[in-house]
Amino acid sequence: MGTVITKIPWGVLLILLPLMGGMACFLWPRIAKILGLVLTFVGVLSVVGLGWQIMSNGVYHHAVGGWGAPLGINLYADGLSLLMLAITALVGFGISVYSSGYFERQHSTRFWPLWLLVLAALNALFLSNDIFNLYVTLEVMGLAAVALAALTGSRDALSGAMRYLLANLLGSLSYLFGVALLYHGFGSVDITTLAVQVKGSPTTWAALGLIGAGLVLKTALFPLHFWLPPAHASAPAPVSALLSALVVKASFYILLRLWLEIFGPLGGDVDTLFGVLGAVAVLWGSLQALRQTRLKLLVAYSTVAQIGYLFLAFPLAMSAGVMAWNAAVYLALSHALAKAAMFLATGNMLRFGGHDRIADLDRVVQRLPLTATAFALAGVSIMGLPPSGGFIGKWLLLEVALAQGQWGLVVIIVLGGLLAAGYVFKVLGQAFTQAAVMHESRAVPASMEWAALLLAFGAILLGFLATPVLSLVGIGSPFGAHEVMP
Amino acid sequence: MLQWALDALLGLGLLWLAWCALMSPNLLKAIVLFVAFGLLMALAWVRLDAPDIALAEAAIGAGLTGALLLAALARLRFAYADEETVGSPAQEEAKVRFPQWLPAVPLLLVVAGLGYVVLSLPPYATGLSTEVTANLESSGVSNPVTAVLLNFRGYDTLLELVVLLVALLGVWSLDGLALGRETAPGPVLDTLSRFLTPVFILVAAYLLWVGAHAPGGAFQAGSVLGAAGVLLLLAGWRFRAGLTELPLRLVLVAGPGAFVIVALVTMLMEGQLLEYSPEQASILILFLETTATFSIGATLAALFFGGRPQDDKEHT
Amino acid sequence: MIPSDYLSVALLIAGAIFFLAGTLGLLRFPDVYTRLHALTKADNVGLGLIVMGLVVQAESWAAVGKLLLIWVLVLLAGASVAHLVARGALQRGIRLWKR
Amino acid sequence: MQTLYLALALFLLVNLGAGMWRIFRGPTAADRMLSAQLFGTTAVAVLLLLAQTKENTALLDVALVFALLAAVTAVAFVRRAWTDQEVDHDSE
Amino acid sequence: MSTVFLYALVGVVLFSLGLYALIVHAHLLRKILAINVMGSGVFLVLVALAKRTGEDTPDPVPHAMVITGIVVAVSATALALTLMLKLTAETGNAELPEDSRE
Repeated sequence: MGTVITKIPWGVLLILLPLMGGMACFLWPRIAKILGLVLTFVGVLSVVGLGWQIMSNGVYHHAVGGWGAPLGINLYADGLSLLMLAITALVGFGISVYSSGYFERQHSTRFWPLWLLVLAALNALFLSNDIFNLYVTLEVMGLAAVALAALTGSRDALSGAMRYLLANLLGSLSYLFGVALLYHGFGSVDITTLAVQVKGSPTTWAALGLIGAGLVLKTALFPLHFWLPPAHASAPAPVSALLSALVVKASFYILLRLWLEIFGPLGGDVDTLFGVLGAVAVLWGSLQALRQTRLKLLVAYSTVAQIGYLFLAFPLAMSAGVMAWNAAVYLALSHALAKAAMFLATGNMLRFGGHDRIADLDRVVQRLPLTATAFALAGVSIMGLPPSGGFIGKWLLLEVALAQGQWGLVVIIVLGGLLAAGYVFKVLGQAFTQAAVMHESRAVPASMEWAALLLAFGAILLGFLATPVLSLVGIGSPFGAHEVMP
Repeated sequence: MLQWALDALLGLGLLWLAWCALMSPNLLKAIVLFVAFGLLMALAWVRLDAPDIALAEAAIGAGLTGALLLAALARLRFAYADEETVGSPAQEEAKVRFPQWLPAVPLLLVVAGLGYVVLSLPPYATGLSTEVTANLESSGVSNPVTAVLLNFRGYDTLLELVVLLVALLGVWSLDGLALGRETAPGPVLDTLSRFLTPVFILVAAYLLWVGAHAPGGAFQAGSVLGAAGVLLLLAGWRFRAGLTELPLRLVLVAGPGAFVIVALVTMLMEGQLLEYSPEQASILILFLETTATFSIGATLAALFFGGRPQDDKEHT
Repeated sequence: MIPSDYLSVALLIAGAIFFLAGTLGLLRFPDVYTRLHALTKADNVGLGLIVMGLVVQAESWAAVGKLLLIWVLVLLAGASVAHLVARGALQRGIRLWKR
Repeated sequence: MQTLYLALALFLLVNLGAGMWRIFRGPTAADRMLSAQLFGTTAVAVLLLLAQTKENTALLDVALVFALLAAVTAVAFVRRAWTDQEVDHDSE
Repeated sequence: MSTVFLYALVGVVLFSLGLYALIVHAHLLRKILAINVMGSGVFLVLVALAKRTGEDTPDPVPHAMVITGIVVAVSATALALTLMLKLTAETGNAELPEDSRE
């Protein structure tokens, strides 16, 4: 039994199954919903299988075409990739369950093929060990995400999607230019080969600048976050969840991976810059979120703030590598769960009341108790209150900052939490009161409420799983290379 | 010396055309200049010993992108007229948001920096060409570019076909404004398209076949096929009602679909994704290229058409 | 240089001169119809001469065939486009140039 | 002979640059498209000459595709982009 | 200066020209053209530098990458043009509305 499971190439299936599923949904729209649900569930199983494989055999390698690097493309999965794949599968399943109730027929046939193709691209991205292949996966993901963001065809959705598309294309081209320089400077596009070859040189710094700028734009780090709020706020709820929880994390993952393997060991002051931008993003995003009167925009600005936290790890990792990166990964995972839950809950409220004006939320707590609970639990994780995944992440980050005497960052981390509490309670407070005007309401299917609630539970549960998750991320020691360097 | 003058003239021409296309106050002019820019790019690819890219650029860069842009411009003016905001060229004029020189300053620094970096690269570097040459024998084809695209880095190509499909899904899900019917094409255009279509198909077939050992291949063949579709659409030809549903979608999916199936089968037989056994490599590559050609051609033509074809049926 | 080279050189240079004439016409002629006339005639003859010059040098029948096919295609496209542009211009009421 | 091919290619490119003027000047959209057509024809000629210098018959295929695609762009122009508002109001 | 670096520098300048136009222009069709010019610049750098093998045949790997890139570019262009047309039909204006929220 054990041997069969370890022999199945789970990693490859994670890419091919949603790819085939997406095409099948396009061919036969009638079965799209069922197929999508089944395939995202199989995705969860495949990640479990891959995890089993990685835990028993160590890191996962697959030489596509049998050539091996540098001529061919290698797939590679260590603890870090595995966790990203796992969170993608979990959030993805939640989004699928939610979407099965959310979309009407016309939008449903358009949603499923694109959604499965985004899923395939995400999995391919987390498994790739080749910087040009990463470019192609970024494009599949980016174009499909834009199409999904524009799905409703409303004026806001279209302009949000257009801005998103332009930002995406600009980011991709900048990234591709960096790839071109790395290839011509060091003769390879394989990350492992490059890690050995790359030396500090003008080429390397220019490549870092281009790749970094492109990926920072795609990750929406302040001040390149301008495209995120309109796109994330005007998309359909499951798409907002997908964009905020997973798509933004994908480009962050590439940046992190390239930083760990290639650029980080060379030194330089870029990490300080990332830290400063991250700190500003935390404050700016939180303040903007507090100012919003529309719920979806509030949640979108909260994403801008929470992305800032991920970048705080860069300056801290200089002397405390593993711990700072653990904090960043933990924050990314718990934010994925919490933010997906929050957007889905917001979608429920929007559907129930027909609007998302925060001031007019009409006793949502009584009318949609599950949704309100989901929003509150997700809020707990976003604020970083115990017990939650967000708490563990922020605590780890705080500990490192304190140990290094980085008082500025300590203040930012705490202040960001307080501001987050401010905007979460702004919503929850209104949810208890009765609105001045009565609104007509529309029923919300149970699947949609439960999908949001279970994802929020996941974010809380992550607070109790610190030990196993942190031991999992250590497989293949993605953060280890940093330590060896003097 | 002459060589150098030719390259310098081409380079300057490229820069000049790009600048004029981007800064022209008139949109039609901008597009015409951009098409001319594409033509010069193709010449530059030839000078750089990249005939495969020159073929792709001639078909896509200068041909299909130009047609796409022209069609979009036409519909844009139509949309203006719809909203009863007068479609005067004044609206199309290059509106500038803030002082033009403001972003120019940091960008000049970017040019200087990147220029310095490019010049600092060593004048000789083999890249992966030695590895490609060493393994070309067992790749199943003798054109190194095709070997990279379909064998060594075939996985990229699979995902690239998915990018095309995603773009089409996006356009369809947006309810793009399908190409409307217009005035009768007239006998000349009719005859032209009747005569040229078989030529396009022959050239596509030739490029597909020749790609194994000389410049050419699925993308070039597919784009020529797509261009044939565009010409037919322009001449007033429309999808027959029965063919717009599943049959059309099957053709669109055939390329990436065949790729995924081959990937799975080769993995079961050889152990790795897309690992061809050397004896079967050339036949597998030909199969993949053929299906890809049909899909690329159909997708490009459908992208030009703009909307879901059945919409057209419903409206008429 | 062998005799066929001289022929080739003459044809190629003649072709280039026709191209020059076409461009001059495009620049100097007063309205779209006369410019159309100058352009389509001169360019197609120019290309034809260059094709002939290269046919003389060609090493295989396949190359000769391709060269001729290219010329025929350009001729055909040029003629049709000239017709379409002229028809379109007339329909849109662009006036003919009168002295 | 090599020198002659290159010189002629260079000459045709310069010639092309002169033709560019018409794209700028207009005055009608048809004029711009005509010059683009000239661009296509000349580019085919340059390609044929370059093919001869590189002694690479594959470049003839590029010229072939050029010749085919030039027609498509021009037809797209005539059928789609040519609006009834005739004279372009150039600011030049 | 050799051909290789001549074309590579042209690529760098094209990339920057496109970026400049992308920032400066408000009209979406111009932004799309600008993105395409930027892409051509990157492709030119990739292919020009591939000619540094010192032999007649250049490195084919960047050539394959550029063919992939060209197909990606035309896909993105088609999607962007459709989005632009839909947005224009909604707003009557082919520009992004100024963001009043920030």
